[in-house]
Amino acid sequence: MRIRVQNEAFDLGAEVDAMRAGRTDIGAIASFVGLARDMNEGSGVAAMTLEHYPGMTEKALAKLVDEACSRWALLDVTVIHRVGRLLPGDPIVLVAVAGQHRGEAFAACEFIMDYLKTQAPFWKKEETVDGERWVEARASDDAAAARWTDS
Amino acid sequence: MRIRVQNEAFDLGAEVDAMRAGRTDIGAIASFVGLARDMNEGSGVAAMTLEHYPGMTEKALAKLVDEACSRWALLDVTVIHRVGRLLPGDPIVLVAVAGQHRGEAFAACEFIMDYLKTQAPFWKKEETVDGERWVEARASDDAAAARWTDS
Amino acid sequence: MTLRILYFARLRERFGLAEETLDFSGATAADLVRQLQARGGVWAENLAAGRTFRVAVNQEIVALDAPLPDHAEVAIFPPVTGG
Amino acid sequence: MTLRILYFARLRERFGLAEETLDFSGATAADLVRQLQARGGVWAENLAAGRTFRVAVNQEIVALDAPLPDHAEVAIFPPVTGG
Repeated sequence: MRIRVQNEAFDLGAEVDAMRAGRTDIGAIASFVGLARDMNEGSGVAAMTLEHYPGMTEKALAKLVDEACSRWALLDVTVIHRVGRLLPGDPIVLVAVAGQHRGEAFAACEFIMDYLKTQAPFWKKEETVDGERWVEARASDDAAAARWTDS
Repeated sequence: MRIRVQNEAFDLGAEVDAMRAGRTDIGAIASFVGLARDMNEGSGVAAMTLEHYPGMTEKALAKLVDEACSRWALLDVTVIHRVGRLLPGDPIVLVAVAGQHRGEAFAACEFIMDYLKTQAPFWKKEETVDGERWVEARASDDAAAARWTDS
Repeated sequence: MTLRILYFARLRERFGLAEETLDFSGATAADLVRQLQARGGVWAENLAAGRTFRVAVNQEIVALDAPLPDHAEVAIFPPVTGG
Repeated sequence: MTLRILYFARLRERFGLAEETLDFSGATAADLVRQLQARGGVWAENLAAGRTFRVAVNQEIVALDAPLPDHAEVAIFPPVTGG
Protein backbone atom coordinates (compact mmCIF):
# COMPACT_ATOMS: atom_id res chain seq x y z
CA MET A 1 0.00 0.00 0.00
CA ARG A 2 1.59 3.25 -1.11
CA ILE A 3 0.05 6.71 -0.61
CA ARG A 4 1.99 9.77 -1.63
CA VAL A 5 1.33 13.50 -2.03
CA GLN A 6 4.10 15.15 -4.02
CA ASN A 7 5.08 18.00 -6.32
CA GLU A 8 7.03 15.80 -8.71
CA ALA A 9 5.64 13.89 -11.67
CA PHE A 10 4.96 10.17 -11.20
CA ASP A 11 5.70 7.25 -13.48
CA LEU A 12 2.69 4.97 -14.07
CA GLY A 13 4.81 2.19 -15.59
CA ALA A 14 7.26 2.19 -12.68
CA GLU A 15 4.45 2.20 -10.09
CA VAL A 16 2.64 -0.73 -11.70
CA ASP A 17 5.91 -2.60 -12.19
CA ALA A 18 6.66 -2.11 -8.48
CA MET A 19 3.25 -3.60 -7.61
CA ARG A 20 3.81 -6.77 -9.56
CA ALA A 21 7.55 -7.21 -8.95
CA GLY A 22 8.32 -10.68 -7.63
CA ARG A 23 4.64 -11.65 -7.40
CA THR A 24 2.79 -14.34 -9.29
CA ASP A 25 -0.58 -14.11 -7.53
CA ILE A 26 -1.85 -10.91 -9.20
CA GLY A 27 -4.24 -11.48 -12.10
CA ALA A 28 -5.42 -7.92 -12.68
CA ILE A 29 -4.16 -4.37 -12.24
CA ALA A 30 -6.62 -1.57 -12.95
CA SER A 31 -5.17 1.91 -12.98
CA PHE A 32 -6.27 5.46 -13.53
CA VAL A 33 -4.41 8.65 -14.36
CA GLY A 34 -6.16 12.01 -14.16
CA LEU A 35 -4.61 14.82 -16.19
CA ALA A 36 -4.84 18.59 -16.31
CA ARG A 37 -6.89 19.69 -19.34
CA ASP A 38 -6.52 22.89 -21.32
CA MET A 39 -10.23 23.56 -21.09
CA ASN A 40 -12.77 23.70 -18.24
CA GLU A 41 -16.21 25.26 -17.95
CA GLY A 42 -15.89 26.37 -21.57
CA SER A 43 -12.75 28.49 -21.25
CA GLY A 44 -9.04 27.95 -21.76
CA VAL A 45 -6.87 27.00 -18.80
CA ALA A 46 -3.21 28.02 -19.03
CA ALA A 47 -2.14 26.36 -15.77
CA MET A 48 -3.52 25.26 -12.42
CA THR A 49 -2.31 25.16 -8.86
CA LEU A 50 -3.30 22.40 -6.48
CA GLU A 51 -3.54 23.26 -2.80
CA HIS A 52 -4.06 20.64 -0.11
CA TYR A 53 -4.37 20.21 3.65
CA PRO A 54 -1.12 18.55 4.74
CA GLY A 55 -1.74 15.90 7.36
CA MET A 56 -5.43 15.49 6.65
CA THR A 57 -4.76 14.64 2.99
CA GLU A 58 -2.68 11.57 3.79
CA LYS A 59 -5.22 10.46 6.42
CA ALA A 60 -8.14 10.92 4.05
CA LEU A 61 -6.41 8.94 1.28
CA ALA A 62 -5.47 6.15 3.71
CA LYS A 63 -9.09 6.00 4.84
CA LEU A 64 -10.33 5.67 1.24
CA VAL A 65 -7.87 2.87 0.60
CA ASP A 66 -8.85 1.10 3.84
CA GLU A 67 -12.50 1.36 2.86
CA ALA A 68 -11.73 -0.11 -0.58
CA CYS A 69 -9.77 -2.96 1.04
CA SER A 70 -12.70 -3.74 3.32
CA ARG A 71 -15.10 -3.90 0.37
CA TRP A 72 -12.98 -5.97 -2.04
CA ALA A 73 -10.23 -8.57 -1.70
CA LEU A 74 -7.34 -6.49 -3.02
CA LEU A 75 -3.68 -7.43 -3.27
CA ASP A 76 -2.18 -3.93 -3.44
CA VAL A 77 -3.16 -0.29 -3.91
CA THR A 78 -1.14 2.78 -4.89
CA VAL A 79 -2.46 6.34 -4.74
CA ILE A 80 -0.33 9.33 -5.74
CA HIS A 81 -1.67 12.89 -5.92
CA ARG A 82 0.35 15.85 -7.06
CA VAL A 83 0.17 19.36 -5.60
CA GLY A 84 1.62 22.68 -6.72
CA ARG A 85 1.51 24.26 -10.16
CA LEU A 86 0.65 22.04 -13.13
CA LEU A 87 0.29 22.68 -16.86
CA PRO A 88 -2.31 21.25 -19.27
CA GLY A 89 -1.33 17.69 -20.13
CA ASP A 90 0.38 17.11 -16.78
CA PRO A 91 -0.75 14.04 -14.83
CA ILE A 92 -2.40 14.99 -11.52
CA VAL A 93 -3.44 11.77 -9.83
CA LEU A 94 -2.67 8.07 -10.12
CA VAL A 95 -4.66 5.19 -8.61
CA ALA A 96 -3.58 1.60 -9.26
CA VAL A 97 -5.28 -1.45 -7.76
CA ALA A 98 -4.05 -5.05 -7.95
CA GLY A 99 -6.36 -8.01 -7.40
CA GLN A 100 -6.78 -11.62 -8.38
CA HIS A 101 -9.56 -10.80 -10.82
CA ARG A 102 -10.48 -7.79 -12.94
CA GLY A 103 -13.93 -7.11 -11.49
CA GLU A 104 -12.66 -6.18 -8.04
CA ALA A 105 -9.66 -4.25 -9.41
CA PHE A 106 -11.84 -2.09 -11.67
CA ALA A 107 -14.48 -1.49 -9.01
CA ALA A 108 -11.97 -0.55 -6.30
CA CYS A 109 -10.03 1.76 -8.63
CA GLU A 110 -13.17 3.64 -9.64
CA PHE A 111 -14.42 3.71 -6.03
CA ILE A 112 -11.17 5.26 -4.80
CA MET A 113 -11.28 7.93 -7.54
CA ASP A 114 -14.94 8.75 -6.85
CA TYR A 115 -14.32 9.12 -3.13
CA LEU A 116 -11.07 10.98 -3.60
CA LYS A 117 -12.99 13.56 -5.67
CA THR A 118 -15.35 14.32 -2.79
CA GLN A 119 -13.42 13.38 0.38
CA ALA A 120 -9.74 14.25 -0.04
CA PRO A 121 -8.80 17.87 0.76
CA PHE A 122 -7.40 19.12 -2.54
CA TRP A 123 -8.42 22.32 -4.26
CA LYS A 124 -7.68 23.44 -7.81
CA LYS A 125 -7.18 27.02 -8.87
CA GLU A 126 -7.08 27.65 -12.60
CA GLU A 127 -5.27 30.38 -14.49
CA THR A 128 -7.40 31.60 -17.41
CA VAL A 129 -7.28 34.60 -19.73
CA ASP A 130 -9.83 36.22 -17.37
CA GLY A 131 -7.57 35.71 -14.36
CA GLU A 132 -7.49 33.08 -11.66
CA ARG A 133 -10.52 31.10 -10.52
CA TRP A 134 -11.10 28.37 -7.98
CA VAL A 135 -12.65 25.27 -9.51
CA GLU A 136 -16.15 24.66 -8.18
CA ALA A 137 -17.14 21.20 -6.92
CA ARG A 138 -19.28 19.33 -9.42
CA ALA A 139 -22.63 17.77 -8.60
CA SER A 140 -21.67 14.87 -10.89
CA ASP A 141 -18.79 14.01 -8.55
CA ASP A 142 -21.14 13.88 -5.57
CA ALA A 143 -23.44 11.64 -7.62
CA ALA A 144 -20.53 9.36 -8.58
CA ALA A 145 -19.49 8.95 -4.94
CA ALA A 146 -23.09 8.39 -3.84
CA ARG A 147 -23.41 5.37 -6.15
CA TRP A 148 -21.21 3.37 -3.78
CA THR A 149 -23.45 3.92 -0.75
CA ASP A 150 -26.54 2.68 -2.54
CA SER A 151 -25.09 -0.75 -3.31
CA MET B 1 -6.23 3.73 -31.92
CA ARG B 2 -3.64 0.97 -31.56
CA ILE B 3 -4.39 -2.74 -31.64
CA ARG B 4 -1.56 -5.24 -31.48
CA VAL B 5 -1.14 -9.00 -31.04
CA GLN B 6 2.44 -9.86 -30.19
CA ASN B 7 4.79 -12.28 -28.50
CA GLU B 8 6.87 -9.58 -26.84
CA ALA B 9 6.19 -7.94 -23.50
CA PHE B 10 4.52 -4.51 -23.56
CA ASP B 11 5.30 -1.39 -21.56
CA LEU B 12 2.24 0.14 -19.87
CA GLY B 13 4.02 3.40 -19.06
CA ALA B 14 5.25 3.85 -22.63
CA GLU B 15 1.81 3.08 -24.09
CA VAL B 16 0.04 5.57 -21.84
CA ASP B 17 2.74 8.18 -22.42
CA ALA B 18 2.26 7.71 -26.18
CA MET B 19 -1.48 8.31 -25.76
CA ARG B 20 -1.06 11.62 -24.00
CA ALA B 21 2.04 12.91 -25.83
CA GLY B 22 1.46 16.40 -27.17
CA ARG B 23 -2.19 16.46 -26.08
CA THR B 24 -3.85 18.71 -23.55
CA ASP B 25 -7.47 17.63 -24.07
CA ILE B 26 -7.30 14.30 -22.20
CA GLY B 27 -8.60 14.40 -18.64
CA ALA B 28 -8.63 10.70 -17.83
CA ILE B 29 -6.81 7.53 -18.83
CA ALA B 30 -8.15 4.26 -17.43
CA SER B 31 -6.01 1.22 -18.05
CA PHE B 32 -5.98 -2.46 -17.31
CA VAL B 33 -3.26 -5.08 -17.30
CA GLY B 34 -4.13 -8.77 -17.03
CA LEU B 35 -1.36 -11.04 -15.77
CA ALA B 36 -0.64 -14.76 -15.74
CA ARG B 37 -1.19 -16.18 -12.24
CA ASP B 38 0.58 -19.12 -10.65
CA MET B 39 -2.73 -20.64 -9.60
CA ASN B 40 -5.98 -21.47 -11.40
CA GLU B 41 -8.86 -23.80 -10.56
CA GLY B 42 -7.05 -24.67 -7.33
CA SER B 43 -3.82 -25.98 -8.78
CA GLY B 44 -0.38 -24.58 -9.56
CA VAL B 45 0.35 -23.27 -13.04
CA ALA B 46 3.99 -23.39 -14.14
CA ALA B 47 3.44 -21.69 -17.49
CA MET B 48 0.77 -21.08 -20.11
CA THR B 49 0.65 -20.86 -23.87
CA LEU B 50 -1.73 -18.51 -25.64
CA GLU B 51 -3.01 -19.56 -29.04
CA HIS B 52 -5.03 -17.25 -31.27
CA TYR B 53 -6.70 -17.07 -34.68
CA PRO B 54 -4.49 -14.75 -36.76
CA GLY B 55 -6.60 -12.45 -38.87
CA MET B 56 -9.80 -12.87 -36.92
CA THR B 57 -8.12 -11.74 -33.70
CA GLU B 58 -7.25 -8.31 -35.04
CA LYS B 59 -10.71 -7.93 -36.59
CA ALA B 60 -12.45 -8.96 -33.37
CA LEU B 61 -10.38 -6.52 -31.31
CA ALA B 62 -11.02 -3.69 -33.79
CA LYS B 63 -14.75 -4.44 -33.59
CA LEU B 64 -14.70 -4.26 -29.78
CA VAL B 65 -12.90 -0.93 -29.90
CA ASP B 66 -15.33 0.42 -32.52
CA GLU B 67 -18.24 -0.65 -30.37
CA ALA B 68 -16.70 1.11 -27.34
CA CYS B 69 -16.15 4.26 -29.41
CA SER B 70 -19.79 4.24 -30.52
CA ARG B 71 -20.99 3.96 -26.91
CA TRP B 72 -18.73 6.56 -25.31
CA ALA B 73 -16.94 9.72 -26.44
CA LEU B 74 -13.37 8.44 -26.29
CA LEU B 75 -10.19 10.23 -27.28
CA ASP B 76 -7.94 7.19 -27.78
CA VAL B 77 -7.81 3.44 -27.16
CA THR B 78 -4.91 0.98 -27.07
CA VAL B 79 -5.35 -2.81 -26.91
CA ILE B 80 -2.36 -5.16 -26.83
CA HIS B 81 -2.67 -8.92 -26.34
CA ARG B 82 0.26 -11.27 -26.08
CA VAL B 83 0.39 -14.79 -27.52
CA GLY B 84 2.90 -17.62 -27.13
CA ARG B 85 4.35 -19.03 -23.92
CA LEU B 86 4.06 -16.95 -20.75
CA LEU B 87 5.17 -17.49 -17.16
CA PRO B 88 3.32 -16.60 -13.94
CA GLY B 89 3.67 -12.87 -13.33
CA ASP B 90 3.92 -12.07 -17.03
CA PRO B 91 1.49 -9.43 -18.34
CA ILE B 92 -0.92 -10.89 -20.93
CA VAL B 93 -3.19 -8.08 -22.01
CA LEU B 94 -3.26 -4.30 -21.85
CA VAL B 95 -6.27 -2.04 -22.46
CA ALA B 96 -5.91 1.73 -22.08
CA VAL B 97 -8.68 4.25 -22.76
CA ALA B 98 -8.35 8.02 -22.85
CA GLY B 99 -11.32 10.35 -22.45
CA GLN B 100 -12.23 13.80 -21.24
CA HIS B 101 -13.71 12.43 -18.02
CA ARG B 102 -13.12 9.37 -15.86
CA GLY B 103 -16.59 7.84 -16.06
CA GLU B 104 -16.40 7.09 -19.76
CA ALA B 105 -12.75 6.00 -19.60
CA PHE B 106 -13.45 3.48 -16.80
CA ALA B 107 -16.62 2.16 -18.44
CA ALA B 108 -15.07 1.72 -21.87
CA CYS B 109 -11.95 0.03 -20.46
CA GLU B 110 -14.02 -2.49 -18.50
CA PHE B 111 -16.38 -3.01 -21.46
CA ILE B 112 -13.48 -3.80 -23.79
CA MET B 113 -12.01 -6.29 -21.31
CA ASP B 114 -15.39 -7.97 -20.73
CA TYR B 115 -16.02 -8.36 -24.45
CA LEU B 116 -12.46 -9.39 -25.20
CA LYS B 117 -12.89 -12.25 -22.70
CA THR B 118 -15.85 -13.67 -24.62
CA GLN B 119 -15.42 -12.43 -28.22
CA ALA B 120 -11.72 -12.40 -29.12
CA PRO B 121 -10.28 -15.72 -30.35
CA PHE B 122 -7.58 -16.46 -27.79
CA TRP B 123 -7.18 -19.74 -25.94
CA LYS B 124 -5.01 -20.49 -22.92
CA LYS B 125 -3.34 -23.81 -22.25
CA GLU B 126 -1.83 -24.23 -18.81
CA GLU B 127 1.11 -26.37 -17.76
CA THR B 128 0.47 -27.92 -14.35
CA VAL B 129 2.08 -30.73 -12.34
CA ASP B 130 -0.66 -32.99 -13.74
CA GLY B 131 0.23 -32.11 -17.32
CA GLU B 132 -1.23 -29.64 -19.77
CA ARG B 133 -4.85 -28.48 -19.73
CA TRP B 134 -6.90 -26.07 -21.80
CA VAL B 135 -8.51 -23.36 -19.70
CA GLU B 136 -12.31 -23.66 -19.72
CA ALA B 137 -14.44 -20.59 -20.43
CA ARG B 138 -15.96 -19.15 -17.27
CA ALA B 139 -19.67 -18.48 -16.84
CA SER B 140 -18.70 -15.32 -14.90
CA ASP B 141 -17.07 -13.93 -18.04
CA ASP B 142 -20.27 -14.47 -20.03
CA ALA B 143 -22.18 -12.75 -17.23
CA ALA B 144 -19.74 -9.82 -17.22
CA ALA B 145 -20.13 -9.32 -20.98
CA ALA B 146 -23.91 -9.68 -20.77
CA ARG B 147 -24.13 -6.73 -18.36
CA TRP B 148 -23.42 -4.36 -21.25
CA THR B 149 -26.34 -5.56 -23.35
CA ASP B 150 -28.86 -5.05 -20.54
CA SER B 151 -28.10 -1.37 -20.16
CA MET C 1 -18.97 -25.74 -52.87
CA THR C 2 -15.54 -25.65 -51.31
CA LEU C 3 -14.83 -24.54 -47.77
CA ARG C 4 -11.60 -23.93 -45.91
CA ILE C 5 -12.00 -25.19 -42.36
CA LEU C 6 -9.76 -24.18 -39.44
CA TYR C 7 -9.63 -25.79 -35.99
CA PHE C 8 -8.16 -24.19 -32.90
CA ALA C 9 -7.04 -25.01 -29.38
CA ARG C 10 -8.51 -28.16 -27.79
CA LEU C 11 -10.43 -29.08 -30.96
CA ARG C 12 -7.32 -28.73 -33.13
CA GLU C 13 -5.53 -31.12 -30.75
CA ARG C 14 -8.40 -33.62 -30.51
CA PHE C 15 -8.88 -33.74 -34.28
CA GLY C 16 -5.12 -33.73 -34.91
CA LEU C 17 -5.83 -31.23 -37.64
CA ALA C 18 -5.36 -27.46 -37.90
CA GLU C 19 -6.85 -26.90 -41.33
CA GLU C 20 -8.52 -28.72 -44.21
CA THR C 21 -10.30 -27.98 -47.48
CA LEU C 22 -13.69 -29.63 -47.79
CA ASP C 23 -16.30 -30.25 -50.44
CA PHE C 24 -19.61 -29.23 -48.97
CA SER C 25 -23.09 -29.66 -50.37
CA GLY C 26 -25.11 -28.33 -47.42
CA ALA C 27 -26.27 -24.79 -46.75
CA THR C 28 -25.63 -23.79 -43.14
CA ALA C 29 -23.03 -24.09 -40.39
CA ALA C 30 -25.27 -26.71 -38.78
CA ASP C 31 -25.11 -28.78 -41.99
CA LEU C 32 -21.32 -28.59 -41.89
CA VAL C 33 -21.25 -29.70 -38.26
CA ARG C 34 -23.46 -32.69 -39.12
CA GLN C 35 -21.14 -33.61 -42.00
CA LEU C 36 -18.13 -33.52 -39.66
CA GLN C 37 -19.97 -35.46 -36.90
CA ALA C 38 -20.62 -38.19 -39.47
CA ARG C 39 -16.90 -38.92 -39.48
CA GLY C 40 -17.44 -40.57 -36.10
CA GLY C 41 -14.73 -40.97 -33.41
CA VAL C 42 -13.33 -37.71 -32.03
CA TRP C 43 -15.46 -35.79 -34.53
CA ALA C 44 -18.74 -37.22 -33.33
CA GLU C 45 -17.62 -36.90 -29.73
CA ASN C 46 -16.40 -33.29 -29.76
CA LEU C 47 -19.12 -31.88 -32.02
CA ALA C 48 -22.00 -33.72 -30.32
CA ALA C 49 -25.16 -31.76 -29.59
CA GLY C 50 -24.38 -31.10 -25.92
CA ARG C 51 -20.79 -29.96 -26.51
CA THR C 52 -19.90 -26.31 -26.48
CA PHE C 53 -18.05 -24.96 -29.48
CA ARG C 54 -18.13 -21.84 -31.61
CA VAL C 55 -18.28 -21.42 -35.38
CA ALA C 56 -16.86 -18.39 -37.20
CA VAL C 57 -17.53 -17.73 -40.88
CA ASN C 58 -15.05 -15.46 -42.60
CA GLN C 59 -13.73 -14.50 -39.16
CA GLU C 60 -17.05 -13.53 -37.58
CA ILE C 61 -18.67 -15.71 -34.92
CA VAL C 62 -22.06 -16.89 -36.23
CA ALA C 63 -25.04 -18.92 -35.05
CA LEU C 64 -25.43 -22.49 -36.34
CA ASP C 65 -28.19 -21.50 -38.77
CA ALA C 66 -25.85 -19.10 -40.61
CA PRO C 67 -25.53 -19.83 -44.36
CA LEU C 68 -22.06 -20.75 -45.62
CA PRO C 69 -20.96 -18.93 -48.80
CA ASP C 70 -18.77 -20.75 -51.32
CA HIS C 71 -15.04 -20.51 -50.51
CA ALA C 72 -15.87 -19.40 -46.97
CA GLU C 73 -13.21 -19.63 -44.28
CA VAL C 74 -14.98 -21.51 -41.49
CA ALA C 75 -13.38 -21.89 -38.07
CA ILE C 76 -14.54 -24.24 -35.32
CA PHE C 77 -13.14 -23.71 -31.85
CA PRO C 78 -13.90 -23.89 -28.10
CA PRO C 79 -15.29 -20.87 -26.23
CA VAL C 80 -12.49 -18.31 -26.04
CA THR C 81 -10.39 -17.85 -22.89
CA GLY C 82 -8.02 -14.94 -23.54
CA GLY C 83 -7.44 -11.75 -21.62
CA MET D 1 -11.34 26.47 25.30
CA THR D 2 -8.75 27.13 22.66
CA LEU D 3 -9.04 26.07 19.02
CA ARG D 4 -6.59 26.17 16.16
CA ILE D 5 -8.48 27.16 13.02
CA LEU D 6 -7.19 26.58 9.48
CA TYR D 7 -8.65 28.04 6.27
CA PHE D 8 -8.01 26.69 2.79
CA ALA D 9 -8.37 27.63 -0.85
CA ARG D 10 -11.01 30.25 -1.71
CA LEU D 11 -11.88 30.83 1.96
CA ARG D 12 -8.22 31.33 2.90
CA GLU D 13 -7.98 33.97 0.18
CA ARG D 14 -11.27 35.72 1.04
CA PHE D 15 -10.44 35.87 4.76
CA GLY D 16 -6.81 36.80 4.06
CA LEU D 17 -5.92 34.27 6.75
CA ALA D 18 -4.51 30.76 6.66
CA GLU D 19 -4.55 30.00 10.38
CA GLU D 20 -5.52 31.46 13.72
CA THR D 21 -5.84 30.48 17.36
CA LEU D 22 -9.20 31.27 18.88
CA ASP D 23 -10.82 31.38 22.32
CA PHE D 24 -14.09 29.53 22.00
CA SER D 25 -16.87 29.19 24.53
CA GLY D 26 -19.41 27.30 22.41
CA ALA D 27 -19.84 23.56 22.01
CA THR D 28 -20.27 22.60 18.35
CA ALA D 29 -18.92 23.37 14.89
CA ALA D 30 -22.13 25.35 14.28
CA ASP D 31 -21.38 27.52 17.32
CA LEU D 32 -17.91 28.24 15.92
CA VAL D 33 -19.35 29.17 12.54
CA ARG D 34 -21.79 31.59 14.24
CA GLN D 35 -18.90 33.15 16.19
CA LEU D 36 -16.95 33.67 12.94
CA GLN D 37 -20.02 35.01 11.07
CA ALA D 38 -20.41 37.61 13.82
CA ARG D 39 -17.18 39.22 12.61
CA GLY D 40 -19.24 40.56 9.69
CA GLY D 41 -17.80 41.47 6.27
CA VAL D 42 -16.21 38.59 4.34
CA TRP D 43 -16.84 36.31 7.33
CA ALA D 44 -20.57 36.89 7.38
CA GLU D 45 -20.69 36.67 3.61
CA ASN D 46 -18.72 33.47 3.07
CA LEU D 47 -20.08 31.54 6.05
CA ALA D 48 -23.72 32.56 5.51
CA ALA D 49 -26.39 29.87 5.82
CA GLY D 50 -26.78 29.29 2.09
CA ARG D 51 -23.04 29.06 1.36
CA THR D 52 -21.37 25.71 0.88
CA PHE D 53 -18.34 24.97 2.99
CA ARG D 54 -16.94 22.00 4.89
CA VAL D 55 -15.69 21.70 8.46
CA ALA D 56 -13.05 19.19 9.55
CA VAL D 57 -12.24 18.53 13.20
CA ASN D 58 -8.85 16.98 13.88
CA GLN D 59 -8.60 16.21 10.16
CA GLU D 60 -11.94 14.44 9.76
CA ILE D 61 -14.84 16.06 7.92
CA VAL D 62 -17.76 16.47 10.35
CA ALA D 63 -21.35 17.66 10.36
CA LEU D 64 -22.12 21.09 11.86
CA ASP D 65 -23.55 19.57 15.03
CA ALA D 66 -20.23 17.89 15.85
CA PRO D 67 -18.81 18.82 19.28
CA LEU D 68 -15.43 20.58 19.34
CA PRO D 69 -12.92 19.23 21.87
CA ASP D 70 -10.49 21.60 23.56
CA HIS D 71 -7.34 22.23 21.49
CA ALA D 72 -9.03 20.80 18.41
CA GLU D 73 -7.60 21.55 14.99
CA VAL D 74 -10.60 22.84 13.07
CA ALA D 75 -10.41 23.45 9.33
CA ILE D 76 -12.97 25.34 7.26
CA PHE D 77 -12.77 24.99 3.49
CA PRO D 78 -14.79 24.86 0.26
CA PRO D 79 -15.97 21.52 -1.17
CA VAL D 80 -12.90 19.68 -2.41
CA THR D 81 -11.95 19.61 -6.10
CA GLY D 82 -8.90 17.39 -6.44
CA GLY D 83 -8.27 14.34 -8.56
